Amino acid sequence: METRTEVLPANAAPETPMRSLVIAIAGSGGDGVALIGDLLLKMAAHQGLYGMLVQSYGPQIRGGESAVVLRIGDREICYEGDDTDVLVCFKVSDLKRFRGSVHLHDDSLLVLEEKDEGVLPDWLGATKRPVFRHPFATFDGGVEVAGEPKNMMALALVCRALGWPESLAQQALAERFSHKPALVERNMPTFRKAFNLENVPAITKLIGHGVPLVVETGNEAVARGAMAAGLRFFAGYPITPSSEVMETLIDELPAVGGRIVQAEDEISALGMVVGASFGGVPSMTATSGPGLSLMTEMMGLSSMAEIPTVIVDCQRAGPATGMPSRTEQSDLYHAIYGGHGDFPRAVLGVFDVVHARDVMFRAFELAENYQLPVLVLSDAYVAQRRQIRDGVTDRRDKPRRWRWTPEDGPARFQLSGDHPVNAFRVPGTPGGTYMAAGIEHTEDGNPTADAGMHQKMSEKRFAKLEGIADDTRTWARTLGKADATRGIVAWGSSYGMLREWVAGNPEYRVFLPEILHPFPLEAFEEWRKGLAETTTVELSFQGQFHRYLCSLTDMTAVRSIARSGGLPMSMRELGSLLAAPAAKKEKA
Amino acid sequence: METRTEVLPANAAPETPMRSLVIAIAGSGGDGVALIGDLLLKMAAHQGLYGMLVQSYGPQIRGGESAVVLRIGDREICYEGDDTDVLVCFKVSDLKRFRGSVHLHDDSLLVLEEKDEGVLPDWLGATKRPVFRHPFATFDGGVEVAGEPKNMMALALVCRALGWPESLAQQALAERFSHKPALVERNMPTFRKAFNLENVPAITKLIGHGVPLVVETGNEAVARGAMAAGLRFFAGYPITPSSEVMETLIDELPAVGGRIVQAEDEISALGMVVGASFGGVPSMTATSGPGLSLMTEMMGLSSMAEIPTVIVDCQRAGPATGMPSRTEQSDLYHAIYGGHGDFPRAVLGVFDVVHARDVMFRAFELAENYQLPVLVLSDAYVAQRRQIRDGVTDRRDKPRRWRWTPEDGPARFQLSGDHPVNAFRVPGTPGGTYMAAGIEHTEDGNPTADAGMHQKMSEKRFAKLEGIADDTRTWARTLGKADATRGIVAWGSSYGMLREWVAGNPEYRVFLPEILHPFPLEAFEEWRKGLAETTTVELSFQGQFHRYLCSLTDMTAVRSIARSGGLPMSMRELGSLLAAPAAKKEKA
Amino acid sequence: MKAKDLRTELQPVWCTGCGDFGVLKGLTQALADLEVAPEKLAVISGIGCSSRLPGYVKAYSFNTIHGRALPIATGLKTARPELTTVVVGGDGDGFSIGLGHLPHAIRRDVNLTYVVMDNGIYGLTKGQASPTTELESKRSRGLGGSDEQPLNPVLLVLSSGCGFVARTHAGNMPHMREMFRQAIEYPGFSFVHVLAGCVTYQPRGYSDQLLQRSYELPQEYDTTDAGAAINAVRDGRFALGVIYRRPLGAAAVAAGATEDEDWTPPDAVLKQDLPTE
Amino acid sequence: MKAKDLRTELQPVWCTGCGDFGVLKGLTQALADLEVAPEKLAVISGIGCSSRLPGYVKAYSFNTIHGRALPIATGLKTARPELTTVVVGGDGDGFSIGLGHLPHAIRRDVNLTYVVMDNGIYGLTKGQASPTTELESKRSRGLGGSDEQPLNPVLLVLSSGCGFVARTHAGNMPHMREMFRQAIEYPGFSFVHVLAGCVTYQPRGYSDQLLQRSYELPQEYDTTDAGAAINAVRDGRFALGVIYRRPLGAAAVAAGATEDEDWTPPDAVLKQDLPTE
Ligand SMILES: Cc1ncc(C[n+]2csc(CCOP(=O)(O)OP(=O)(O)O)c2C)c(N)n1
Ligand SMILES: Cc1ncc(C[n+]2csc(CCOP(=O)(O)OP(=O)(O)O)c2C)c(N)n1
Ligand code: SF4
Ligand code: SF4
Ligand SMILES: [Mg+2]
Ligand SMILES: [Mg+2]
Repeated sequence: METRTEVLPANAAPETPMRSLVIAIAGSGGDGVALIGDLLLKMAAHQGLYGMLVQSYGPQIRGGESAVVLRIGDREICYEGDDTDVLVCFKVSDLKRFRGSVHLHDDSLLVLEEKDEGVLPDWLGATKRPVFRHPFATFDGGVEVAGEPKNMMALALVCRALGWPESLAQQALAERFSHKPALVERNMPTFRKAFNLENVPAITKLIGHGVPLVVETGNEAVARGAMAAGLRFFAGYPITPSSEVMETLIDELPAVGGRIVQAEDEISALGMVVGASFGGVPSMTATSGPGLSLMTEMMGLSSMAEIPTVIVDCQRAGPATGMPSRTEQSDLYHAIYGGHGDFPRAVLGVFDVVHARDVMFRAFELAENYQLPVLVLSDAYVAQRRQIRDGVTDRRDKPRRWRWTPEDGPARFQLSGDHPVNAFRVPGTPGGTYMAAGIEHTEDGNPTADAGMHQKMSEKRFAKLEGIADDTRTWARTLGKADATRGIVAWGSSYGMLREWVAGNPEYRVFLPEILHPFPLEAFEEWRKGLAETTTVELSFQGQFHRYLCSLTDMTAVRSIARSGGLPMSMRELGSLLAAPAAKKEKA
Repeated sequence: METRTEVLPANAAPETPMRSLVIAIAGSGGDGVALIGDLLLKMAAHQGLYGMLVQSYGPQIRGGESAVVLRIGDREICYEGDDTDVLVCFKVSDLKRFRGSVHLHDDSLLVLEEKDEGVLPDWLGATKRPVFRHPFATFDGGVEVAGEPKNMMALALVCRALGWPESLAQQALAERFSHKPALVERNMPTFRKAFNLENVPAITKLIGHGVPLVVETGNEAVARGAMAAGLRFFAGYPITPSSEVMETLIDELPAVGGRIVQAEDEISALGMVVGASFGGVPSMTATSGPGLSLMTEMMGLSSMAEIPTVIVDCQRAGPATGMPSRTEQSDLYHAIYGGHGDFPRAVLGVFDVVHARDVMFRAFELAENYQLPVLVLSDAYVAQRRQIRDGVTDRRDKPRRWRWTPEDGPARFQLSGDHPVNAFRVPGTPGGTYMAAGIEHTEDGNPTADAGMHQKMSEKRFAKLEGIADDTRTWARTLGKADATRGIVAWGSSYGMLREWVAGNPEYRVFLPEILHPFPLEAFEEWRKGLAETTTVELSFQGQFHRYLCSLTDMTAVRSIARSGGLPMSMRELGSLLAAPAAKKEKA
Repeated sequence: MKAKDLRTELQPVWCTGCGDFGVLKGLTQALADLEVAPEKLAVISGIGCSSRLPGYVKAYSFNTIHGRALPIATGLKTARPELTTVVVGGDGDGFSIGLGHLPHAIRRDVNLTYVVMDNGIYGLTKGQASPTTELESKRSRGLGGSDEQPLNPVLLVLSSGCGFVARTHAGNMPHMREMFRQAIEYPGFSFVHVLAGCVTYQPRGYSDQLLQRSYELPQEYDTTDAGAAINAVRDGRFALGVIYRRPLGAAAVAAGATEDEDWTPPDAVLKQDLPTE
Repeated sequence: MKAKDLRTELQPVWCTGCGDFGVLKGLTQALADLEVAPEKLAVISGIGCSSRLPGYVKAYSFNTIHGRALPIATGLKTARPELTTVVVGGDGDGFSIGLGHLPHAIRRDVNLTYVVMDNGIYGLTKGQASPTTELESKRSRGLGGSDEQPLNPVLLVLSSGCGFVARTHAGNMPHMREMFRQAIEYPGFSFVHVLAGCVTYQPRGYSDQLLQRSYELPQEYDTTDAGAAINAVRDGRFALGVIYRRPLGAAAVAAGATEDEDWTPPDAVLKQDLPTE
C-alpha cells in the first residue's frame, strides 16, 4: 500500500535484464484462442512466472476474428511488449484486424496452418527463422470442416516449444474444466499428438521462482480491492469494459455479507449507491464513459449531500458509444470538471492490476474520510487484461466513516468545526435524525436559498479538497533515475509501458500521479526540477491531461504527445513520437 | 447583430449621465407585488423609457415573501442598480429575505404600512427623507383581514410620486387584463383613492423618448431569437429558471409552422432534438443545470454523429438541486469539458435580454454550419428579468444547413474534403441514405473499431473548432476606454453591471467573450496589452472561468474574484472586492 | 406514539389549502399507529412541492434529486433492510422523469412504500402539464402535450406486478391513514396513489371534482383478484381503497414470463471463449 | 419492390443462428410489401446486438445510444411526419435503460413502429440478465437479479394505452412479415414483440422453447377488445398475432383519467402573480 517509487539511484548497478517472451495467437471466434492464452498464463503462474495477457476482438460476438497477446517473464509484467516472439495464426487473413498489436523480429517463431496460402501483411515485419507449418484445420474437398480442436494443438505446440511438461497443461485444463473432466479427457489425445511431434522448434525456456502466483484481471482486482477496503454494497449496469467488476462481485460479495443489485441503468446504479451509503454502508458502482455521463447529476448529489461514493470508470474509446472494447484516456475532463454547479470530488488513476487493489483502498479511504464522490479511472487496457501477480493479504485497517454520537452536536452540516467533515449520522442511531438534501441547506440540513449560506457551505465542501490534497501529497509514482534529464508525465495505464521505457532509456524519468484531482502539484514541481525537456503522454485526442496541467502550473515548453485511443501506446510508437522534430500541434 | 464593442475613445467627451430610478417593492406572496412591477415597467415602456425588473421569492409558491426591484431610466438598462430610490414595503418583516437586493441612500423614499411597527434591518441603510406611511392593510381587532388590494394602492402611490398620469395606469391595466375588463373597473376606485392623496412626495420625473418600447424576459428573447434564426423544432422539460423558453414557444412556435414537444425528461428532450435535427430541421432544447447534466451523453452523440443541436442552459445556483431560482455561473466547466470521450462543441454566453436574441442567431449559425452541439449559457439573472428593449426586425439571412445532393459524393463523413464539414443528408433526399451513428464509424458511416480511423475522425471533428475559432475571433465585447490601465475579464450576465462600472470608473476596461469555447484568445491577448492590473470576475466558487483561462494562456498575476452565486454581483460589492488588499485564495 | 412525535419543527412551505398537508398528517398518523421510531424510519423523496414532505417528518430523511427517489430508496433498503422506508413524491417526479425506475423497483419487490401525491400538474415549476394532466385541461390552458393521453399510473403499477396497490384522497384523513398503514405493513413493494389537489395551478374545485369521480371499493371487492383489480382501474373513475394485495406465494400480476421447468442451463464451456464487446 | 432492395452491402456481424437475422429479413420484406422507398424510410435503434440492424437496412438510419431510440425517433417523426419511421432494439435497450420513454412515446401516439427483439438477455455485453430473463435462468446461471421477477413488456405496453400490439417469433418468417406490415400500416404508435433467440448466451434450444410456450391467437379472437388483450398476455404463455388494435376513435386502454365535462378552467389572473421556483 506504500507509494511504490521506482527510483533507480543514479549510480545503481544495472539490474539483470528481465527475461520474457511475447506469444501472440490469432484466429477466428470459434477457434478458442482466448482459451489457449488463458491456459498458458495459468501454467506460467503455476511455475512462479509473471505475465500478462491482452485480448482483441472483431465486432462479432461469435464468429469474428480474435487474438490474444501474452507475455511471460521472470519479473512482474504490466506491458505486453513490442515484438512478438511466437506467433500462432490459424488463418493469415484473420491477422488484418490486429495491425499494431503484433510485430515480428528476426528470431520470431511463426506457426501457420499448413494449407494456408495467405500472404503475410507488410506491417507484420519478418522473421529469419523458418516458418513452422502445422495441419490445424481439417478439409473436405478444399472446404474447411469441423475437425479436431485447433486450440489444443496450438497449446501443445507452444508448450512443447517452451519446454513445459504435458502434466502442466493437463493440470491447467483439469482446473479450468473441473466441472467437465470428460471434456478434458476427450481432448487430451489431440494435445498429445501435437505435443509429441518431432520437429517442434524450441524457444527460450523461462524459469519461474516456483511459488504459484495469482492470475487476475483489472476488473477483478478492482472488485476485490474494493471488498478488501470494506465495500458492502454494489449496484451497477453492464457495460464494456467494466461489466466484470459487477460479475465478480455477484460471485464474491455475498460471501462477506455484502449486497449487490443489477440496476436498470446507470442513473439508478449510482442512485442506489448513494442510498446505501446514506444508510452508512460503504458502496460503489462501476461503469464506462456512457454510464459515467449518465451519472453526472447524481455525482453532484453525492457531493452536495456529503455522502461517500466510489465510482469506477473503465474508460473506453470515444464519445457516445465510440469503440466500446478499445482503450482511451479521455474521461479525465469529465471526471474532474463534469457536472453542473461547483462541487468537490476526488479522482484517482489505475496503473495496472496490482495497483488496482491498492487504488481501491485509497478510494474508499478518501470517500469515507471526506464524504464525497471518489472517481477511479481505469481503462479497457487495465480492466480487460489478465495479469499474474503476487498473492495479497488484506489490510486490517479498513477505512472507517466517522459515526455520529450525540456528543458530536446537533447539526449534521456544522460549519464551525475545525474540520470540513462532520460526523456521519447513520440511520438507526437514536437522536440523529436529519434531512440530507441535494438542495442547498443550512447547518441543520434545512433547505435555504440564502446566498450567504450557499457561499459558506461551498467553502466547507471545498475545504475537503484541501484536506485531501494534504493527505495525498505523495500519491504519485516516479520511475527512472533521479538525474535523468528528460521527463515524461503520464497517468493511468501508461505506467506499464513507461516502466520498461525508462529501463531501456535511462536518460528519461517519469512522473505518474496516482491522484489526478486534487493534483499532487508540489511533488510534481519537485520532480521536474533539473529536467532539460518534458513531455506529457496520453491517449486523448484533445490532450486532456496536458491541458489540465496547463490550468494548474506553468507548462510552457512542455510538449504534448496526445492521440486518440484504440490501441495502447507501444514503446516503438513512443520512441518515434519522441524522436519526431515537431511537437504535436496544440489544440485550443 | 454586429459585435457591439462599446469602446469609449480615450479622449471622448463624457456622455451625459443616464437618469434612472430604482424602485423596490416587498410583500408577501398574496400581495401581488410582481404585478405592480410589471405594470410600472409596461408604463415606462409606453413612454419610451428603458428599464429592467428582477424578482425574488421565498420558498413558497404562494404565501411566501416576494419582492421586485425595478429600475427605469432614459438609456438602455441591464443592471438594476445598487441603491434603492423608492422602497415600498407592506410588512417590514418580509424584508429579511431580500438582504443584498435593497439598500437605501440619503434621499430614498420609503413607503411603509401605517400600522407596521417592525424595525428596519441595519443592512438596509437609512434615508434622511421622512418615511411615508400609508394604511395598506385592513385590520379587524388587531388581526389583518382581506381588504382592498394593496398592490393597487402601491401602484397609485408610485405613479403619483413619479408624476405619471392615471390614464397611463388605466391603459396598462386594461392591456394586462384585457380578458377581464370588469376586474380592472372593480379595482380602479382603490387606485384613484391613493392616487389622489394630497401628501404624496414627488420624486425625479423621468422622460422617455416617446416611442413605445418592448418588454421582454431573457427567456422570451431566447425563444424568439431562436425562432428568428430558423428554429422549427423544440423539445424541453420544465425546470426553473428556463421553463418560460418552452412556454413562450408553446405559444409562438406553431404559428410559424414549428413543432414542440414537452418531453418526459431532459435526456428525452435532447434526444428528440437530435432526432428532429437528424431529420434536417433546426432544433433546440432549453434547460438548467440538472437537466444539462442529464443531457451529457446525448450531447456527445450530437457531436459524434455530426448533428446540429442548440442547447440553452439557464444556469442556477449550486450542484444537484441547489438553489433553483438563484443565479450562478457555475455550469461553465460542464459546458466546455462535460461528457466522456473527446468531442467538440461550442459554448456561447448571454449578456442581457437584448443580446439574447443576437446570441441565439449566432448559436444556430454555428450549429447549422458546423454540425455540432452549441451550448448557450444564460442564467437566472438574465432569464427571469424583464427588460425594456428597442423593437427588432428579424434578419433575413437565416443560417442554412448545407444540404447534400448527389454531386457531394458518396460518403457522409468524407475525410478528404477541404473542410471538416460534409453536406448533410436530409432524409427524403433520394440516393442519400446512410447510417448516422454514435459508434465510431468509417467515412460511409459504418461501425469500426479501428484505432487509425478513430484518430482520423477525431481530427476531422475537431477541425471544426478551428473553423469556428476563425469565424468567431471577434466575438467579444469590450467596455471602457482603450487606454484604461485596469482590466476586468468576465462573461455572461456580469455585462450589465460592468457596463455601468466602467462608466463610473474610467480607469477600468472590460473584456467579455461572447463565445467561451473556442475562446477568442487573440482578441483577448490584444485587448490586455497595456494593462497594469487584471482581474477576472465571476459567480462560481471554484472560479471556473478563471481556471479555464489559466489552461489557455498565461494568467500569472491575474487576480480572481470568484464567489458562489445566489445574488448577482453589485457594483458596491465589486468595488469593495477590488479594493480589498489580498487576492482571493486560489483553489486547486 | 402520536403523529406529532414524527414531525420536525419546520413549517411546511406549501400553499394554504394544498393537498400535501393532509398527506403529511395521514402519513405521520399511520407511522405513529405502527409505532415506527424516528430513528428506524427513512423518508425519501425527489423534487417537487410534494417532495418537500421529508423535511417535515422526523426521520432519517433524504430530499434527493428529481425523479430518483426510488433507486436511492432501493439502495438504502437493500443495504439496511431493518429501516422502515417510505418514498414520497409527485406525479411529475414519479411518472415523468422517474417512470423508468418504477417497474424495476416493483420487480425487485424491495419492501418500500411508495406514496405519490398526484395533483395532475407540475406544482413546483409553475403549472406545466404532468403525465396525469387531463387532455381537456391541457388544451384549454395551452399547456404542452395537448394531444398526449394521460397515463393511468395505477394500471401501470399493477401491470408491473406490484403486490400492494391502493388509492386514497388527500381530503379523507381516516381513509389515508388506513391506506398508508396497510401499505407500510405490507411486506414488499407497496404503492399508494393519492388524489391530491393543487390549489394554485389547478382550477378551483379541482380536489372536489376528483372526489366526485371517486368511489370506495365495496366490502365484497376481492383485493386478491388481479383481474378484478385491473378492471377496477380501467373505467375512468377513481376506485378508492386497497385495489390489490397479492396473497402470500401467488405469482405476480405481470405473469407473462413464468418460470419454465423445461429450462436447461447454458453450455458454460462455450461462454468462456467469447469476446466482450 | 424486393426485400433486398432495402438491404445495404454490410454483412451482419451477428452470430450464426442469431434470431436477429430473421427479423432483418421479415422487416425488409414487410417494408418492400408496403413499397416504402429507402429515402422515405428511417430506421432508428439504440445499442445492442439487435440495435445493429439499422446498418443493414437501406434507409436514413440512425444507430444512436443505449436506450434512447424512442425519444430520437419521436423527434424525427414529429419534425418529419412524412417519413416511415421504424424503431428497433433489444429487451435491455427498450425495457431496462429505455423503459421510461416507452409509456410516454405511447401516450404521444406518434406514428412509429417499435420492434423489440426480445432474447431475454443482454447479448452484446456478454450475457447478463435483462428485464425479461426468467428467474430460474438467472438463478442457475448466477446472474444478477436472481430475485427479480421478469417484466411482462406486452402487458406494460397495453397498459400504457398502445393502439397496436402484436407478438411474433423470429423463426416464423411469414408471420413476422405480416405482423410488421400491419404494424407499419397502423396510423399511430405500434409495438411488435419479437421472441428472438440468442444462440450464444441462451441455452441450446432456447428459441424452440419460446416457440413451445407460444400459441397463435385463434381466428375468432377479437383484436379490438382491450380487456381480452390484457387477459391474453397474462397467462404465462406467449400469444402470437395481433393482440390489440384500437378501433378508430376508441379510448385508450389506459383509460383511467378520462376527460371530464365538468372541468372548469383555472383562474388565469391568479396565476400571473405567482413565483417561479
Ligand atoms: C433534472 C431536473 N429536471 C427538472 C427539474 C425541475 N422540476 C422540479 S420539480 C418538477 C416537477 C414537479 O412536479 P411533481 O413531481 O408533480 O410535484 P408537485 O410540485 O406537483 O408536487 C420539475 C420539473 C429538476 N429539479 N431537475
Ligand atoms: C449508457 C450505456 N450503458 C450501458 C451500455 C452497454 N450496453 C450495450 S448494449 C447493452 C444491452 C444489450 O442488450 P439488448 O438491448 O437486449 O440487446 P441484445 O444485444 O440482446 O440484442 C448494454 C448494457 C451502453 N452502451 N451504454
Ligand atoms: S403549488 Fe400546488 S402543489 Fe405546490 S404547494 Fe401550492 S398548492 Fe401545493
Ligand atoms: S450474442 Fe446472441 S443476440 Fe448477439 S449476435 Fe450473438 S446470438 Fe445474436
Ligand atoms: Mg404534481
Ligand atoms: Mg437482448
